[in-house]
Amino acid sequence: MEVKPKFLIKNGKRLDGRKVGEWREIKITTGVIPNADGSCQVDFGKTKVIAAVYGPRELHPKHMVLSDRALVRARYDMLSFSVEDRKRPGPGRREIEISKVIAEALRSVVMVEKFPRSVIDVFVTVIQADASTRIAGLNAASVALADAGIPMKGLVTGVAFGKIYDETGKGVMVADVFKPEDQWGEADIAYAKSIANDEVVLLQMDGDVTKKEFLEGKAMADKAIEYTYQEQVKALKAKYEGD
Amino acid sequence: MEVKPKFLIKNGKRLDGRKVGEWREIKITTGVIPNADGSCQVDFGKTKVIAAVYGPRELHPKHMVLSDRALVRARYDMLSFSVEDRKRPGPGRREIEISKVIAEALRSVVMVEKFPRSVIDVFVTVIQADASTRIAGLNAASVALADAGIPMKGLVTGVAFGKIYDETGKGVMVADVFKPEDQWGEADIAYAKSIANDEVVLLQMDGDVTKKEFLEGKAMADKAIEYTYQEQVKALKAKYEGD
Amino acid sequence: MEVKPKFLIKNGKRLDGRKVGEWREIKITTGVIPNADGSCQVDFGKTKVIAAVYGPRELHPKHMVLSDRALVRARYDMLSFSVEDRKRPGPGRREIEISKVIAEALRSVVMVEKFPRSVIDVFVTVIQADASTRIAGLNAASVALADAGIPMKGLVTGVAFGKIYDETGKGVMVADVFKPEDQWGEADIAYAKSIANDEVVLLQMDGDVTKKEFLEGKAMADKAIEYTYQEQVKALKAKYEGD
Amino acid sequence: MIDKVTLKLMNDSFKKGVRLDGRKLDEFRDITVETGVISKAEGSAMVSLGNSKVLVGVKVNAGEPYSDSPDSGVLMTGAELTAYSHDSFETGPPSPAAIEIARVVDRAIREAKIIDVSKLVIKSGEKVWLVFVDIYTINADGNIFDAATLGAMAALATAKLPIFKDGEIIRENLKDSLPVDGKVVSSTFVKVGESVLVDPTMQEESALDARLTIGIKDGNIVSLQKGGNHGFNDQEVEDMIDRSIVHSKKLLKALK
Amino acid sequence: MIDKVTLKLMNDSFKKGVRLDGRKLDEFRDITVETGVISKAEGSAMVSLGNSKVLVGVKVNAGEPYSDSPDSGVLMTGAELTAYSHDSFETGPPSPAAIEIARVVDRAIREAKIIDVSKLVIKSGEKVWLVFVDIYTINADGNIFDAATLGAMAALATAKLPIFKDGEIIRENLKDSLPVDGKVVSSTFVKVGESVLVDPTMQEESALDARLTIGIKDGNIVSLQKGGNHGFNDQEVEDMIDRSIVHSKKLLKALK
Amino acid sequence: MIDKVTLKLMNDSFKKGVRLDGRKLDEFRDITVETGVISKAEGSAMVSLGNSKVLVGVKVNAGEPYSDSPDSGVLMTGAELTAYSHDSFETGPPSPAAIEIARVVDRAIREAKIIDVSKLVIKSGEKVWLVFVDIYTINADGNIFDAATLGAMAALATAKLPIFKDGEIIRENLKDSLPVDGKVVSSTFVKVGESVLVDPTMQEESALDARLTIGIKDGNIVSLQKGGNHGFNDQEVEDMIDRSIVHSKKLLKALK
Repeated sequence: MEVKPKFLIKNGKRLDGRKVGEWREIKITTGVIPNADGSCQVDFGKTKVIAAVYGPRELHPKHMVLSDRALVRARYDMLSFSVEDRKRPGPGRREIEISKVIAEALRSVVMVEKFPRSVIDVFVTVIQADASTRIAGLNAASVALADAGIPMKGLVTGVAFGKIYDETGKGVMVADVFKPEDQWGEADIAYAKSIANDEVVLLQMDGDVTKKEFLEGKAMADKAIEYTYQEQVKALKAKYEGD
Repeated sequence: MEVKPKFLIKNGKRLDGRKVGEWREIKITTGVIPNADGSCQVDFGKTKVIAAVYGPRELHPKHMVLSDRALVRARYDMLSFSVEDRKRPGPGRREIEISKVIAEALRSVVMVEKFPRSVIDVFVTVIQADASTRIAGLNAASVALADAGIPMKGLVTGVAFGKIYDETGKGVMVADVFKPEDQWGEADIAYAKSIANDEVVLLQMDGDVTKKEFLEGKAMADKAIEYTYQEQVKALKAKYEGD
Repeated sequence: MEVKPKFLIKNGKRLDGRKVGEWREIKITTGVIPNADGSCQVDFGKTKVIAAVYGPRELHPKHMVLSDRALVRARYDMLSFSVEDRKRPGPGRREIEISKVIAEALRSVVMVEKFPRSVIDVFVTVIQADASTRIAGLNAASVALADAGIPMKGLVTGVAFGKIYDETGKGVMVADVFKPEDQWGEADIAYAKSIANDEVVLLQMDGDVTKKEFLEGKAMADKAIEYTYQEQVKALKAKYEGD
Repeated sequence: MIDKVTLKLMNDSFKKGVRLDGRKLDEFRDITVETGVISKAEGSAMVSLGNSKVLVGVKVNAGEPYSDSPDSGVLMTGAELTAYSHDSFETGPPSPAAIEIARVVDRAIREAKIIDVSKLVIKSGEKVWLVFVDIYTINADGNIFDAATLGAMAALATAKLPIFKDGEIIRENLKDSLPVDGKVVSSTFVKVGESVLVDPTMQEESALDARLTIGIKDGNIVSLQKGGNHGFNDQEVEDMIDRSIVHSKKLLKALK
Repeated sequence: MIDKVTLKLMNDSFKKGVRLDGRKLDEFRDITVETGVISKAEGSAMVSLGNSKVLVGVKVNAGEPYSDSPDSGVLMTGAELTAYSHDSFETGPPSPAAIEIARVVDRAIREAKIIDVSKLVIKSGEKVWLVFVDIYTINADGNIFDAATLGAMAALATAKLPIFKDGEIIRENLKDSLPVDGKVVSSTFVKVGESVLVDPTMQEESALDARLTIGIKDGNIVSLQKGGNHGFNDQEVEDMIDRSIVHSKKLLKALK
Repeated sequence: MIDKVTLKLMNDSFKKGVRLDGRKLDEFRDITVETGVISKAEGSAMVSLGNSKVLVGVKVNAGEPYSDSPDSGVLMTGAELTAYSHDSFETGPPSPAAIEIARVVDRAIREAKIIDVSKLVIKSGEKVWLVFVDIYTINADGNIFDAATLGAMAALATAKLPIFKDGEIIRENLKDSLPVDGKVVSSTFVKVGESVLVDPTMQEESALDARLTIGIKDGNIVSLQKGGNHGFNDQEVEDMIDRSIVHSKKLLKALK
């Protein structure tokens, strides 16, 4: 049992040395699963997630087939040893919920009408968890879809933000929360956009914030999203230049 | 852990004041679930059960389809908080058995040959349990089927009966057992008839009775059934008059 | 908790009095399940296993159908009371693995091309377990298939062999291991042949042996297999003569 | 379901008081009960009822009592209509039909107070004996209800009670029997058209309109279970009770 | 999914600021909350939101704490979109939609610190109270999120705490309430075409492009959950937050 | 299953002693083993065997021993043929193929006595270390058996043992290693037509008639598992044993 630290930010410095709006090192690599039609690994600091895309392919069972478009399915899961306490294999309630919001976010950009009656399967797997795994996974999934050559209106890009207490107990908004901030902080907000559509496509919150705090954190996250988006684009370009 | 009482009937008065052949207050209401094709709530004292009917409708999976008649399916379940100790969600072995006998009892009156290849789904849900839940549920299901306009040869009507010990330890037959009588009594007999067909359509017993006792209890229950049947008819009439 | 014995063989005599290459009493009976198309019980000492064959018959679900041959399925399971500690009903991981290797071994002899699009179901049930249950089951399954009149290239016949320590702690190879030898011995090798094809069709090992020991044990088992094969043939003949 | 030609043949025959296998309407098939057939089980019995064969075993484990009955052992009854015992049965979790059989056998034993659960306590509130009765069909040819009840009764009546010593269960060289007292048996009737038959075959069951299983102990009714998509009239119910009391005497003899 | 004719009708109507049931875009349906409806539950509430009816019950059991929080009781929230509450719902394990509802309600209660779990400890590290909040749809006509939150809140606020004495749980004649403090409510918005509506009916939900549920306590945001296959722009998000704060006052009144 | 044209190509090539990827029949693909890749795991390894990539992690928890071995820790091995590692694999509970892999790896480790389970006891009969070895395919291109064994071996050999103190598990700054001694490796052969090949690709596996996996430790056989719908003759079995002993030396080098 870990002990709750006295503060999560002090003199504007977070436990890992970052400033409020600063994000962890981001590393994006395509083609990590050669068998997949598209794949991508995203590292947000120690959080490491891989996404694989198979499809468009035939859909079973038949009663799920959509006659006018492709079904985009997502399955988020964690390796049993990606977390401190071993996770039992197979998706639980948390994983089912996250799979749902990831699939919905991706559907906002995939041109599903191009592939009626088929399925596009997106597998998001957490290799190592240090908070923000769903957002890292969504970023990876979006690049993996592009890597698979699926026509898209644009990428989906996200960065979590949160509220953490400082040495005086006051709440401070920060971008890209990591584990201790997620665990002990006052709010954790998963947030992703479609830059092309200028839309919020994923938004989930645990915590307690005022409207002002929410907007302040969101603005920080938007800057981190801009950077992350460029990294996504770079990774895709690197692949095509490498080809 | 509750303590077994010294007697369940004394001087002809049961723990809740009823006489041997007396039944609890019966309340029957139709239309409690507007979305359903038919629905009904039956209260036997503190036992409260609702039934909903959907159908005739298309049946999946196809291999269950009956080419010459409708399939009548029943699903009996209890809300987790309808009983003293929380019931785990989802039907267990007890619920599966009860669903089977309820479905069989209803099939004796539904004119299934009118709707070949379809299914009539009956959902029986215990909202609050104070014994006799399957019988209350069967009464509700039968009214819900009529409320749904399904052609029937008649209603199915039941009242449980049982054997309880008096202050001298002697067994006494009673109609419409409630929780303490079910829990501590010597026999609990679930019993239902089709009055139109003059047939026993549900009969299940736990306990120990002589043939004579059985027939004596059954005669009591028949009187309670006659009353319950009138209440069922009244509830259906009230609905049509209300229309 | 049983205590590990000091030796499993002493002066060439095993705990049940057998010599190294000696097998337990083998009893093979056909027709033990009249409803089945073919059936057989094999007793290896106190190990008792029955096999039933149904088929060729129609295969559900359709997506498993093989267009050019029959599917041979096997399901190995144990009665809950066939072992010291009650086994939970339903196949676990061990049973699933054994079912797989039994099915594969049987496919090597069944003329599956004679019955395209159908299934041949083989059920192997351990009635009482005293080691070598999968091998006894495979022997029974092979006879049950013949009893069902399924065209085969020959029978499948197996005998387990193992390595047990003597009073000096030295390992000794033996044929047809029984429970204490399985539990406390140094190696247990499930082994079966198709005599007609001169092929090893099942081979599984737990333990630690040299190549020399393996070949020595295998040679012993081959003798026991020859005897068992004759018993299989006798049982089948007895049936046809009895007809 | 049964085809119409066979159904007509059956009904014509029943009207003459004879069944397709030659039995009278109120006649059981031959019964044999063999106990002690599985040495790994604390108790076991193989029952043949005509071509129906049912194997029942009893295992006794140590475990926790239910929190609302700290001074009682626990009886648990399971049944499987095994896929190898009939072409129409499937693998997978127990079907509603199998669950019904297990629960009806369980109730008969429980309500007839065959096992004295108060004698199955190792340490009050902490450790009691759990008695598992597991029923498997080996060959299914109708009336598994009555065969299963006979098998459960015979397996329990001959079962040994393990010894709990120093945290371990000893199952060898046991002398004490399970605390079993009295015997319950059941008779199952089916109505086909206008006729009521006892101890139906699988073929007769496939034609049934209604079914009633009656458990009897010492001439008293200890369990009832009606099945089937149609009903019985009052007179039929009364008659079946009378007949089940008569049959119970022969069934008890089969238990020795 | 909704047919194109109805969808056009809807969108035309929304442009005039009116919904097919006559409501304004930013108007909730009638709300009633009845508590204490199930005497077997420690707390219960039946919520009607227009034609949507949701029944929520609270049961409190004694059990082990999580190993990483030995001095906290445990809150567990489940939801079922029951097959009897709408033609399109199916039996079986909870659907992703039902799991989402349960988790969103759970987070709102948890993050708003409605229950003081530190007061639910019977014996540190060994025995704590487990609070089960179970949500059932009785009739489903849209916006189960907000009805479920209201029901959970009302059931918890009126729930009694059992007594643990001599190893047993006493549930009769209880006086103490669950340690509940404060109230959280949620407002759910959907975007259909260009319009944003609060408290959608089932018909409106079948046409939605995006959905947002906002939990509010004391004017602060305590939970957010976006759904749907399309997005909201920044202005829409800001507007919905403002409106949810306004709606929260009316919703709190419905809780009395 | 493989198409007939490719199968003929394969067989023609095999007769010349060459495989479609240019390897000799008795030649393994390139092997790399990287350990310590997952910092949250007590031990971990990523193994590449040609295009097959397998990730193995070890987690160590405290738990109860089995009642029949109160003084032993527990080893549990799981494997998943993940849906993201090959187009033909599906989500859901482990397939028979995945279960077989897990059990074969487990037996090799267990029978080679790689882990000294007697050193994994925290308190006799009450608390022991449970060692979970979990195997995931990241990219599946044949011979997962041997890659999984290498990965499990490498992950175990580099795993740390947590500390149990005051009822809590400490996983930081660990010094002690798991009590691992010796190394086991396996070689898998498949027979296609008349040819026997080591370390098959997915394409070669789809054409196999028979398969044999041989686990070797210190030149001894510690596990065997045959698969496939056809058999091997005696000479082939003997040859594979000889070859597996030779291969084991190279495989051990890959483990460093």
